[in-house]
Amino acid sequence: MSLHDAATLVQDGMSVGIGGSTMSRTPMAMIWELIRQQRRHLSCARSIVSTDGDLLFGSDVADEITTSWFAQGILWGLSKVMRHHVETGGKRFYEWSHMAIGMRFRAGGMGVPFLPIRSMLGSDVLRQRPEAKTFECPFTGETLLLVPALNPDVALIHVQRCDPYGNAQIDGLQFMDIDLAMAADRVILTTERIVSNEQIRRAPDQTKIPFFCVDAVVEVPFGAAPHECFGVYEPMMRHMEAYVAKVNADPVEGMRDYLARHVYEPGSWTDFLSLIGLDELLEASNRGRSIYND
Amino acid sequence: MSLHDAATLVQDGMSVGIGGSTMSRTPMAMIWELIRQQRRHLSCARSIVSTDGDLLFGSDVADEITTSWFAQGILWGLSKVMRHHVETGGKRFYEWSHMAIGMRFRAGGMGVPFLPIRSMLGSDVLRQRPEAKTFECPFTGETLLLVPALNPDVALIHVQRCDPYGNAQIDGLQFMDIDLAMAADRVILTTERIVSNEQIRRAPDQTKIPFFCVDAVVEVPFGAAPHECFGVYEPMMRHMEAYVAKVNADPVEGMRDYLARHVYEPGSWTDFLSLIGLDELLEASNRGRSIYND
Amino acid sequence: MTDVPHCTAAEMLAILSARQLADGQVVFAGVGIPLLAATLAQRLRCPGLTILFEGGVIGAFVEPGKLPPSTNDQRCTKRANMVLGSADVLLLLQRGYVDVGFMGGAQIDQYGNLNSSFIGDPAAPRTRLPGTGGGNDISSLTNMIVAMKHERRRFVKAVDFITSPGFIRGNRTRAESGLPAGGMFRVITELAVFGFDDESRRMKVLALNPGVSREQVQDNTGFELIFDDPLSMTAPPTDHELGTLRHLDPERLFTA
Amino acid sequence: MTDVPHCTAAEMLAILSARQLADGQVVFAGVGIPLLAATLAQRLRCPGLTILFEGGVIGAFVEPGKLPPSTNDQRCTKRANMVLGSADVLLLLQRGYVDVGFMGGAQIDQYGNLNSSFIGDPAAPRTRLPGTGGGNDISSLTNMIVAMKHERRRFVKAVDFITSPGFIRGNRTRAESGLPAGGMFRVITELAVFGFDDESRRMKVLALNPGVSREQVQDNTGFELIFDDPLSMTAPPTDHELGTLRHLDPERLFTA
Repeated sequence: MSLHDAATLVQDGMSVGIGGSTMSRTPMAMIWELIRQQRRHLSCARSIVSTDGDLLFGSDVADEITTSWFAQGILWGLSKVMRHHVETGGKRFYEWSHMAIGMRFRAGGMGVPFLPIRSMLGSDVLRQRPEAKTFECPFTGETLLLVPALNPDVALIHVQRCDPYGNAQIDGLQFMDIDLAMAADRVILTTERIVSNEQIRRAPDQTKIPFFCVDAVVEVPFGAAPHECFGVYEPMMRHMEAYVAKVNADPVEGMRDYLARHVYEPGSWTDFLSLIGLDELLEASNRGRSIYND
Repeated sequence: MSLHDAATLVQDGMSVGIGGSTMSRTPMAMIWELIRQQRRHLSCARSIVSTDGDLLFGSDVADEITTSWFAQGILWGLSKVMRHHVETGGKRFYEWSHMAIGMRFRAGGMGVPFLPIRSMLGSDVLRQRPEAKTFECPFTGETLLLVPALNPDVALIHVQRCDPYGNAQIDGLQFMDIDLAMAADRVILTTERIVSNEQIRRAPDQTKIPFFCVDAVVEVPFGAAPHECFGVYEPMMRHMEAYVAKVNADPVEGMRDYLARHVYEPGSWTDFLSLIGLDELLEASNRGRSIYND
Repeated sequence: MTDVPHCTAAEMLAILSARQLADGQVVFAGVGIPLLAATLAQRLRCPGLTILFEGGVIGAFVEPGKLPPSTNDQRCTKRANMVLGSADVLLLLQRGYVDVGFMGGAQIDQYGNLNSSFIGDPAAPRTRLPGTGGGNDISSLTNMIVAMKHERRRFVKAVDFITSPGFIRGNRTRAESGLPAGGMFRVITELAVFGFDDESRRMKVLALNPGVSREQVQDNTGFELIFDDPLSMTAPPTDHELGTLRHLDPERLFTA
Repeated sequence: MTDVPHCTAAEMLAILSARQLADGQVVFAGVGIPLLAATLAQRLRCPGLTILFEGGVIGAFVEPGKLPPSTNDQRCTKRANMVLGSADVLLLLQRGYVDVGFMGGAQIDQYGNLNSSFIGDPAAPRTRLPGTGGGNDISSLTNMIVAMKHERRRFVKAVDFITSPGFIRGNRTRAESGLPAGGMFRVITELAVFGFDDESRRMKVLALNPGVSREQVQDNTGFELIFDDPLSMTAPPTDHELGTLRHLDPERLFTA
């Protein structure tokens, strides 16, 4: 399936769970395609949001983002794009603790309406989230917090490899992707490569997402660029730095310019990759693969 | 550490979680050692109990077993040993659904007092378990069941390999062992082999149990015999069949005889393996490794 | 029992059960006849049947002649699509990813409730049976097919103990017990194929096995059966079905 | 700030923070100074320090010159003991396997509450900060060390918003909020090392950094400090500490 066709599974107004975390295994190609298709009013959720959130707000694709942390990355401080859209009141950033986000996806994936946790209690993070319920444990009498299941309409997840049916193998850090895949009503996988079902069956204990969760599979090499994909490439930091400098200098015009040149103008994802540049792609790949060098 | 020394971590009257399931990755060497040390009044819990339960009841090591299914194996029908000890009233078999056992270990491993599930409702299995609580969901109004956390005093788990600190890698079927390891207050690992920490660090995404859960590591080749250990050996069916024939013919005298000859008399675990016989060990190994042949 | 002498009762069960499965389904299969029948269906008509096992297996593809002695053995994982924790494979039922559960049964009643726990009073049982295993979870959370021997003592008006819930006491009592989804779909025996009445949820004969009469079924059943009208007659096992089955289980591990 | 001119404020923070860790501990470290300080402790005195990262890493052993730009990057996993889901690594805190959490801070108050969410009214914030990440979970569930810049606007009487709870409003209010375990243990700045009074739970100066006066600390703090009696003086960074630190972060990614 093409990026274009897979993206049509995401409809205006849907809730969308996003795999990976911060700058890792972000389904950037699919987000890029949703921006090109001018999807609107999405309600997104992700463990930790980085420049993917900038793009979703800056392009007006998402109205709200549920996450525990939203900045471009620790190296660049606050996201001026997030600040602009949230502080001026147009967009909403719903904050939960990181574990709460995880347990919300996990409850969704387990098919139960909530899970109990012991954090967020006593904090103002909880005061902002009346949808979580403080609860006296009937077994111990302790105070616990029940966080509601989060079952996105669709999840976007990028993996190292999967078969044509969607049996996906994820190397290294899984983040919350397995729970997210189980929780979402539909899953769109982008993958560095599509392998045969025979290959999947040779190492079934490496399979992390079963095909029956998955509704679309798109092969997109460098599909997480300019973020990293474990064991394949590290983040493309020169591109990231140029991006951050541009959008933090002017969250509106800088973003408009970035979207025009890097999202709308390229004819294809490969054309976008060309803008990052082969030298940076090769460097990032070299660093990415180095995790297996020793 | 030796089997003997590790077994001293298990004290009379403790609750003991047992890893593996049915005839797979059962920590048989550790159970064998506990019988030899004449441990008493244990309260054991396991996902599915096979001949390990026979031995625990027949040797008078355990007073009660919490599980979802207790027989020697589907091939042999009911366990006459279990029937004898439960029906005459001396021993207790507490039945939960398989998922309920799993969620009880998981709650214990997550550090919460309970988890919600949707099974057991409406059944007489639930009527026998007043310690589970039917609950009206504050989010959806549905009826759910809250099952209490199960945190054994000690868990016995057999793995394919771990390092001297207890970082353990499990191949193939994990059963409930990861949750059990997190849930138990102490963990005794038996392992087919001890590998270096360097080797563990080469493939950290294969590590399933972190060392800080683990209190003792014992290298015991064929430590699950006569049951199977994924990728290493399949069950030793001739020994199993002879065992079942003996104990089902007379659950008291047959068991007494088996324990005398196979548990008390051997000078070591290796001596016990000799009673299984090298031919059967080699056959079982050949079948066990065959999972990787294609 | 049947007019097909070249076929044991267990083989008949396996073949008729396999016919109940459809290509593309996700089926959660217990050990014994269910495992064998699901594998048979996979080889005969349903290459896209996804078989789940309680040990933690998705997309099993069991090798002929290497049937696993339990669904927790490594043989269950050979050429599978995915291996996961055994609680996690059960959670797939709770999340709604499983189309059908498929188990054996020791004792069943008119509402499709199964007992595999106690014969007699649970406080002082005449027989302590092995217990539920995953059976309670599977029957609580999805649509069930049960394959079992047809004997009057096994087909009772009310089971001594509801281990795996069918329709509880009929009508809407299952949903009222907190089980809104699933329920007993089919029971397969060496005599007939059964469904359940849409309203009363009582057991109903849908089709008689070859050479079996209504009376024979009723006489071997401890409660009054409903008979579908018109009542179907099941086609006998074909040589292809039987041959494939025997290829899968040449040692008659599950079809003795 | 200090009398040790060869050392930046960030380097001082990293070195003094590293000294707070003990061999054999399990420490949950955030990105930046905490990651660097924990790694420094591991190389200097604590080879058996187990470092956890939020991305899902146990037993990290970060390579010199290859500091990860977040705790979710692959570099965090190099030579680690275990990689697991990011919710699961947080659950280790809830289960009680973690001895100490270690984070940076943007704003802290006299009871050790941290704010990384809002400056101003949350309904119409002057500044929307990045949010809690794992900070709320870590500070809710274990003993905390915080390393942060010492500025009067960052050390306030009461934070605008409690993102990561310290002792809430002091005394027993933390436990009464449903947080029986953990709490703020140490705060490290370029000026001093702080603990918290056992009863009131107010912030207390335990030791002054080299060349720093009581007045200097109080003047840079927006609430009244308690001073330990006797008050200790922290030993200056050694060349070995500083050399090892610079070897780890030669590009000054976190120590600029």
